[in-house]
Amino acid sequence: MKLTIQVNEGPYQHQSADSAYFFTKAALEKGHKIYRVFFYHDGVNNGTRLTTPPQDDRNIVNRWSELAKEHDLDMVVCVAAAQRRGIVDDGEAQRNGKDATNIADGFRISGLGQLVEGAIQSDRLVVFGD
Amino acid sequence: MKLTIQVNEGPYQHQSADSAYFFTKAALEKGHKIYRVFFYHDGVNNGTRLTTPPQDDRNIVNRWSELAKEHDLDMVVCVAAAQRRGIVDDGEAQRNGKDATNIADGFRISGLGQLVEGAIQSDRLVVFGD
Amino acid sequence: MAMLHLVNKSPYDASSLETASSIMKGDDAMLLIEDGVYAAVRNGKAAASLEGLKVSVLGPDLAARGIGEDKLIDGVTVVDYAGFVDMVEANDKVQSWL
Amino acid sequence: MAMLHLVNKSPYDASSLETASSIMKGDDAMLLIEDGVYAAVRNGKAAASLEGLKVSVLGPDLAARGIGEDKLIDGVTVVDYAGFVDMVEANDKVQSWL
Amino acid sequence: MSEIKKFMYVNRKAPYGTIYAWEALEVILIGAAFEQDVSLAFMDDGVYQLTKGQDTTGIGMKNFSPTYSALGDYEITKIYVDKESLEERGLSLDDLQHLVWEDEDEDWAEKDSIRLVSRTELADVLAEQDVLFNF
Amino acid sequence: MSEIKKFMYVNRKAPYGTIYAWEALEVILIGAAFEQDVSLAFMDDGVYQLTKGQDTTGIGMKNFSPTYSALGDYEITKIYVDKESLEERGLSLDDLQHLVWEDEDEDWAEKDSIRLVSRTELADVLAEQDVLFNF
Repeated sequence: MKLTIQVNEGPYQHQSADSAYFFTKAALEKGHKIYRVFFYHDGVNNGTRLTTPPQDDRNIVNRWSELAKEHDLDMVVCVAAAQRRGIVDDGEAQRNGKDATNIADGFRISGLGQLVEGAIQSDRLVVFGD
Repeated sequence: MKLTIQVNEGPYQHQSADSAYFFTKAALEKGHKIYRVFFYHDGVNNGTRLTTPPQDDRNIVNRWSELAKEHDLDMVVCVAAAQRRGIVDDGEAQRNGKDATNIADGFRISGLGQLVEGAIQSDRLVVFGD
Repeated sequence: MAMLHLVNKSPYDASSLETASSIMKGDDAMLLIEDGVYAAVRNGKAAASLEGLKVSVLGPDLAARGIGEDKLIDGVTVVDYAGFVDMVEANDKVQSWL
Repeated sequence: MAMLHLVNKSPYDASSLETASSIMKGDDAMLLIEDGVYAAVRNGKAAASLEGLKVSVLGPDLAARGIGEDKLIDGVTVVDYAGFVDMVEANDKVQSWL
Repeated sequence: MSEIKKFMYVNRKAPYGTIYAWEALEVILIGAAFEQDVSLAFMDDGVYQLTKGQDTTGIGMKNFSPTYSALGDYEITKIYVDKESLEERGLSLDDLQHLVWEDEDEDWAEKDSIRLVSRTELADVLAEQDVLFNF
Repeated sequence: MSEIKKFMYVNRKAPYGTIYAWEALEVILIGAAFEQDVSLAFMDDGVYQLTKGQDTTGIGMKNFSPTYSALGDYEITKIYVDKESLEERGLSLDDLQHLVWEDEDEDWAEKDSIRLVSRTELADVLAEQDVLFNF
């Protein structure tokens, strides 16, 4: 089946960010197609490359980046949610006059339409949040 | 009285980040002393300068920065929580090999001891969170 | 050693109001803020948990949610942020039931 | 048109389990994940809400919380993440009771 | 894939305490452009989103409640409100905004958008959907 | 300001579902260096933090439950557990870790750290404190 995954919470604060990752990974391992992973609400914070978790802890952001690379995942960070919370790529930095970017490898910033379109194109929408 | 304020949630997702601001402002207006504002858990995300909220919405980060400037507030972002969530100043960037910083004016990154010391030195600890 | 109990969650979604009521003692005060204000609506099921307790509600949070003060149970005081600060001062310590 | 109900909150802190049970119909399935797994502990008060429902629990979340499978109410199935994916496939749609 | 899907937005959170209600509305408004068969459900604390007379000046947030009355213009005309959630909270339909839409097929007659349903009826409505958006 | 304060950490959240339990422990451990009069309370879902046999390999998170048994070494010896919270959840003391501390004044005799209290007794303990940390 074809899936769109929605992630509503940022890394470390709620387990839902972890659950989304393990579910996505398991779906891929079973041969399902991930049409898109959409990061909404605080979920956009999964897309920052500036985290430095403790040595003995998992690296949530890198885990997503690696999974995306391996499986050519489309990982979309909602632009409206990202602007509120400070997730920035080159284009956003330029548009909003920011002097730095923080987006991680494999994530792209785009509109909410990508979530709706994902829900239309996929067989299932699965939401992880709090 | 002397107060330490703890902020547990990031901007926009939970009202507690707003409540903490309005409470702090009201306390200052009544002539109380704010010994420290301590940002913990997702609260550290209040300290990013990369947010661009919609024109018709409040700017939570700037509001804190301005209040801090006006009243010489000590606004501390917990270093352990900040590392997990990607809030970075120059020192942290250097230490952790990050190629960008995102900390906003008026915030400084320091240890959890600052929260405990704040609780010892203050007459009241007031926690805003979820 | 009176204590201020801060409740910021809807009593219909979270257990914090119930816990706060079970811990409150004689001189303690409760302040409902954010989604916690819904507890004080007169005809709501949760109102019963407030019986016999000294309860205040944060006015700005009430107004934002479209709840008129005439809808509140009797005996509840409405305060603004300055009143919130006064309550923190009037009690020896604060427990936020997060 | 069977539906998968995902519950990820403790039934002792949040209302989502209760709501999910009230919406569940004949063929629907419920999967307890994260703090939702506590609902399936045999002697807990919340276990009653699961009576008569088709309920599964995510094993990794159960183990993390130190709850042995012998502590669960009868009839509950323990699945891993692969089983979670199968449940999503076996039902027509998913409702996450956030 | 060009078939029309039955989209249901399930709203269960109070406004302002968290951003979910507002960010749900943002999805709903953008989703309207995709011309699916859209319904909204308000249950549990979600019913609070529709209260009349919201005034956010004291908390410095944008009052987004007027947006609900614009939903009719986006051809969102099926708004289910859970009766039991209202009653438990001491509210009635009178406490909610009066949401309407204009029926093109009946000379733009104004019709009620809100459908007050029991929990059982709501379960039936949810069962009929293709996709559930959860807030 | 060098007087010793009565510090109480109130733990009300389950572990792993959110980070609060773990980040609370981080404060508790660092706070121990400040030599205040420290107590911990576990109530509501907080009692789940102390369960035996936690195994987080399947969720990729660090298992922080062994840290609780180190609290005695930090001279944290007063750990209040709310009896009603345990019972409601179908748990008993047997399901929790056995936490102990060694009493220097009694030739390092091993003593129980956990004090099982009723809700009323817990209210009394909270009332005696100077500062409450809320998690």
